[in-house]
Amino acid sequence: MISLFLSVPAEDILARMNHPTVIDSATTSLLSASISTVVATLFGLPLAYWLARTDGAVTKIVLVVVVLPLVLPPTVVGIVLLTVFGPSSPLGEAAIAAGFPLTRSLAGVVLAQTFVASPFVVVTAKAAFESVDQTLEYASRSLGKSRWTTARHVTLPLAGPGILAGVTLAFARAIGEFGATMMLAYYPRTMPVQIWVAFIELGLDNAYPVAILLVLIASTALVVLN
Amino acid sequence: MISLFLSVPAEDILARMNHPTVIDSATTSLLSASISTVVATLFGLPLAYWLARTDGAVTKIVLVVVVLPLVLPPTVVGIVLLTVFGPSSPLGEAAIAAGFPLTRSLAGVVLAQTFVASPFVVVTAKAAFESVDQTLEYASRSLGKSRWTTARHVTLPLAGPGILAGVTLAFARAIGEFGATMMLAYYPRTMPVQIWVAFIELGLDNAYPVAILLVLIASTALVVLN
Amino acid sequence: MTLELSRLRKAYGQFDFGPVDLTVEDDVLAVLGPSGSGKTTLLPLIAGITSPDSGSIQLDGRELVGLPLEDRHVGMVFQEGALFPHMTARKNIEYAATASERVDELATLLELEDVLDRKPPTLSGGERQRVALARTLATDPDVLLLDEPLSSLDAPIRKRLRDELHSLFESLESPILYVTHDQRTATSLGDRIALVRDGDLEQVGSPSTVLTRPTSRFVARFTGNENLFEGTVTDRTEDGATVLLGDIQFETTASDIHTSTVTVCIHPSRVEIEAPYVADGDRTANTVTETVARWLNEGSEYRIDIEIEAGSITLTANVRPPTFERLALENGSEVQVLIPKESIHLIPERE
Amino acid sequence: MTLELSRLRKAYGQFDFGPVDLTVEDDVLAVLGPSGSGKTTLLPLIAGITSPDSGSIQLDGRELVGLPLEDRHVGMVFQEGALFPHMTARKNIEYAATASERVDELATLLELEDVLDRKPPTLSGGERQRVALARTLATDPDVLLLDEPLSSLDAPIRKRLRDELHSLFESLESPILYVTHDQRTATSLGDRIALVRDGDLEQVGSPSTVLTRPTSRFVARFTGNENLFEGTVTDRTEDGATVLLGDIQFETTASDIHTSTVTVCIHPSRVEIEAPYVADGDRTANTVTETVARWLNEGSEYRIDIEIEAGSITLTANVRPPTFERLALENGSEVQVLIPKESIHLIPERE
Repeated sequence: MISLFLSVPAEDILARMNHPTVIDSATTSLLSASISTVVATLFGLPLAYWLARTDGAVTKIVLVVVVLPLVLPPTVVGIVLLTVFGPSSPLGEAAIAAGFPLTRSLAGVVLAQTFVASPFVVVTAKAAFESVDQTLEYASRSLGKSRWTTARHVTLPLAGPGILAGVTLAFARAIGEFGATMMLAYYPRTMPVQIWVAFIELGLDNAYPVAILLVLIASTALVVLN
Repeated sequence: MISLFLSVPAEDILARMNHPTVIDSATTSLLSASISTVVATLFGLPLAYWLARTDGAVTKIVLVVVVLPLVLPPTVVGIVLLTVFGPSSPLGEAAIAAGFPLTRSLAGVVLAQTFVASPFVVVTAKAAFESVDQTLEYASRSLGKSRWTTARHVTLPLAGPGILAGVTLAFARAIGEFGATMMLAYYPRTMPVQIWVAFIELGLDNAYPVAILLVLIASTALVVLN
Repeated sequence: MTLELSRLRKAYGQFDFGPVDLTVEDDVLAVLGPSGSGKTTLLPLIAGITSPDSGSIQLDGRELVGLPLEDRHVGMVFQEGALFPHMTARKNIEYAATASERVDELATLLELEDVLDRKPPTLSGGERQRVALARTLATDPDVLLLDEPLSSLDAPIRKRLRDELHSLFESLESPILYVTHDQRTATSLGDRIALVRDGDLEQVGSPSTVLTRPTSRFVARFTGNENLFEGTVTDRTEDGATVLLGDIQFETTASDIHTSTVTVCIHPSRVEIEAPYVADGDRTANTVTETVARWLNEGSEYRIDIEIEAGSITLTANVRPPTFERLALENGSEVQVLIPKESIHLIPERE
Repeated sequence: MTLELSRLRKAYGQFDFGPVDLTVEDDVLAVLGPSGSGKTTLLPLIAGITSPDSGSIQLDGRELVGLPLEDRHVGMVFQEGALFPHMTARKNIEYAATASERVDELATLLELEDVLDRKPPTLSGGERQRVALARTLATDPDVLLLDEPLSSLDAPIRKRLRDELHSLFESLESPILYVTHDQRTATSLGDRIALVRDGDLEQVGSPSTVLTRPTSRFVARFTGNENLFEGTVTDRTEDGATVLLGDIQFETTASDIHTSTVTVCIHPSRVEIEAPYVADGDRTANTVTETVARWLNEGSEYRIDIEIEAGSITLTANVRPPTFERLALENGSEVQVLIPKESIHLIPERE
């Protein structure tokens, strides 16, 4: 890590960071990762709460499905997504007809990132919800408070730190996604793809600026969210 | 996932699976992922035990360093590894001189995979060790048993299932590694890389056989280890 | 208010709770039982945390089964308090209170003024339980359920809070159920005691009935009665029954005994010890002279084991320290054992 | 064997344990204290689980501080047993045993034959503690440490296991330290009791000394003595001191009292209650006639609160159920209170 920052003179890096490809990829990455994180959180939180508070075979199966993207190789994820959302799939065709292509577009990037980032939200938030003693929820409801009031005043505040950690991890995973994005949306280029392109076309030295910027953005997100 | 298996006729797939590039990539992936998992386990277990049983600032810093590869984008990992082990680095030069190049070689693949897979062993095994009540270790030692006997007869058997889960996850992550492998060791091709190459050069249909084989191998590993 | 449970049943895997029938009016029912007896199943059923498999729970005729927790108006004080850790004591009570004056009123009643601005983790065990109680009372519940609120407290604080609860319960006009595994707490707080065994109510009655007239060996043992012997009824008159314990005849006031084999049950606190050959005065009691086999200082009383019938029966007596010292008891001391007729209770053998 | 602690100290953040000096020979020392007093700090220090900041722990002259756990020959029975959950009861004991005959020997001694092949999660609380005890005894430790082994058990099992421990301890020839928060357990099992408060030993002595002659209000309160009043010494003679409690004079046998302000300490089990105007016989005691303010059935005894001096002093007495019934006590009953001279203990005010 430290070697990353020491390997090239600082002014050199700063100069190259102004290059339009770098700025474009940074914009794409920030935008797509933010959307992916929001989407993953919106769908992931209720799911995580349900998983944390329910037992049974169905819960277990759902959990396995949710965790799958965590262990699936990124290129396989890409293939799966292409098969379902690709231009030759019914869904993909419909989307193209509607002028909203799901591959080689920001939508494609978001799709890939959401797919790989969601499990982090679900798994971490589930653990956070489970760490909240259910007795506290019963206590709140026995005081005459509805499920919703209980969730808002008791469960969420107590699970907050854990959920935030999950959201942060999801953002970090989304902004770093490479394999599935490569296959689903080579354009618009995200930063990890840009690193690869710069490395292949111009050599290691030219990949440094984007890499440094990516690490900085990711770390900033980690710091801001925690 | 299911779409993956339904999208191409079965005999077609079987025929293409015999193709030498498929077999070669499968061999490379299996071999490298196995070596990476063993290496990660050998170094990860003692580290995890130490992390689980020690408190303090040093422990926290080490933990952050260990977890870093989990959130680092794969292409950045690739760049970091290239900077440290690449042909133009002192270490890389020495290795080449010794006839054992660390990039574009099986060693490079193992390097990339170990780097990304190790955190899974450490984090999961740490949790498994922590779930073993330390009182049981004290009880064993107060019965006159050494630390080593205690670890072998009390701690390891009780932490076993958790450790195994971590090793399995590490294997799954290793065999699926794409981003860092692409940059560090495009050759010999692992299965995720082969999927990408097949997709780029011959189209989606040609990527299916390797993808299916990869999923099968990874799932088999998950089943066998659990 | 009347809380009425009818044919209430709940199965957990192997374990069956109920069917239970129980009516609690504006008094305190102490639910006493060993761990695993199912006593902890009862309160969640009434509160609505778990649902019964069958049966009904009615509060003044209103059916509670099927209603969600929040609509039952049933207040529950949880074992460790279940305070919201991110809120101060005041916020915890305010969260539940219908009117804000109520918070200060309850804080005064339960002597909480000084700790209102502190968060639960910084409170002592006794303070936590007081806040939990205040929080529950703030909702003016129709029924009050308490789940071993004293069990994790140190003895002096437990005693003090128990006395406070005693006064508080007297001022409340609603059914109160108090679950505990401690016989002393049940006896001192309960207007009635319900003994739970293997998911069933084994005996329900006033503390003195349960203690002195247990209906089974289980109840006797669980309420601290160690003197349980197999005996044979030899004679029955209108005034009572005569029972043979080994070779010794004891007269009792027991009536309604229809089996000849009985369990003879003598509470250790009702066995009196005197120096040998001291006259008994005007009381009539069964008297034997035997030797002390063992003694144990139990703090506020001594426990004396006396061997009767050459050791085949060991009778335990609780003796106050002054008596113990006055008689200068030690192992082998000869003592006169006096057991009043009415202190011998007979449990008929179950068919 | 002699276990000797000298100037033992251990600091945990804000909390300071020690310096403690303590010698335990082949007897049982019960370490009694409220939660948070530091009593649980002591055993880990002796066992070697934690290291002291300073001081020494010597066993027959051998220094233990610095030695790892496994080389100390100190046996410890943990609170919940700490049995290895993946081994059967037999395997647990075998793991520790030096010889395999020892396993069966201990199984017989502790009545474990029937459960040897079961795993800890299927054992009852009492069985678990017996296995834990057998496992520790299997190593023939030089010192035996027990950390509240009975605290999680139900009353009847606790009582039974306590009796078994009592016999077992008498047969062992090694120093035994028994940590508990329960005054009854400490009194009945300990040859001596050490009271721990805020990390220091407040009083060490025989159970009867600690109970009847506490050196501080804390000790008195923690051993169940609620009758603590501020009094003034008015006269001192060779036979004792006279103390003024409100307007009433009490005679005591207390000597060595050098302050005029004292805490008057009367154990509730030593206050005797009689019907009014019954002659006291040949014993000399302080006598007052007052009214019952409140009574509480505590199972094997009744607790009676008597208001003295128009309610400014509330004296608590423990009364046996037969006495309670004979006197037909109720709120407002007039009773004669007898307090023997030697039952009044005076604690000098601390400077």
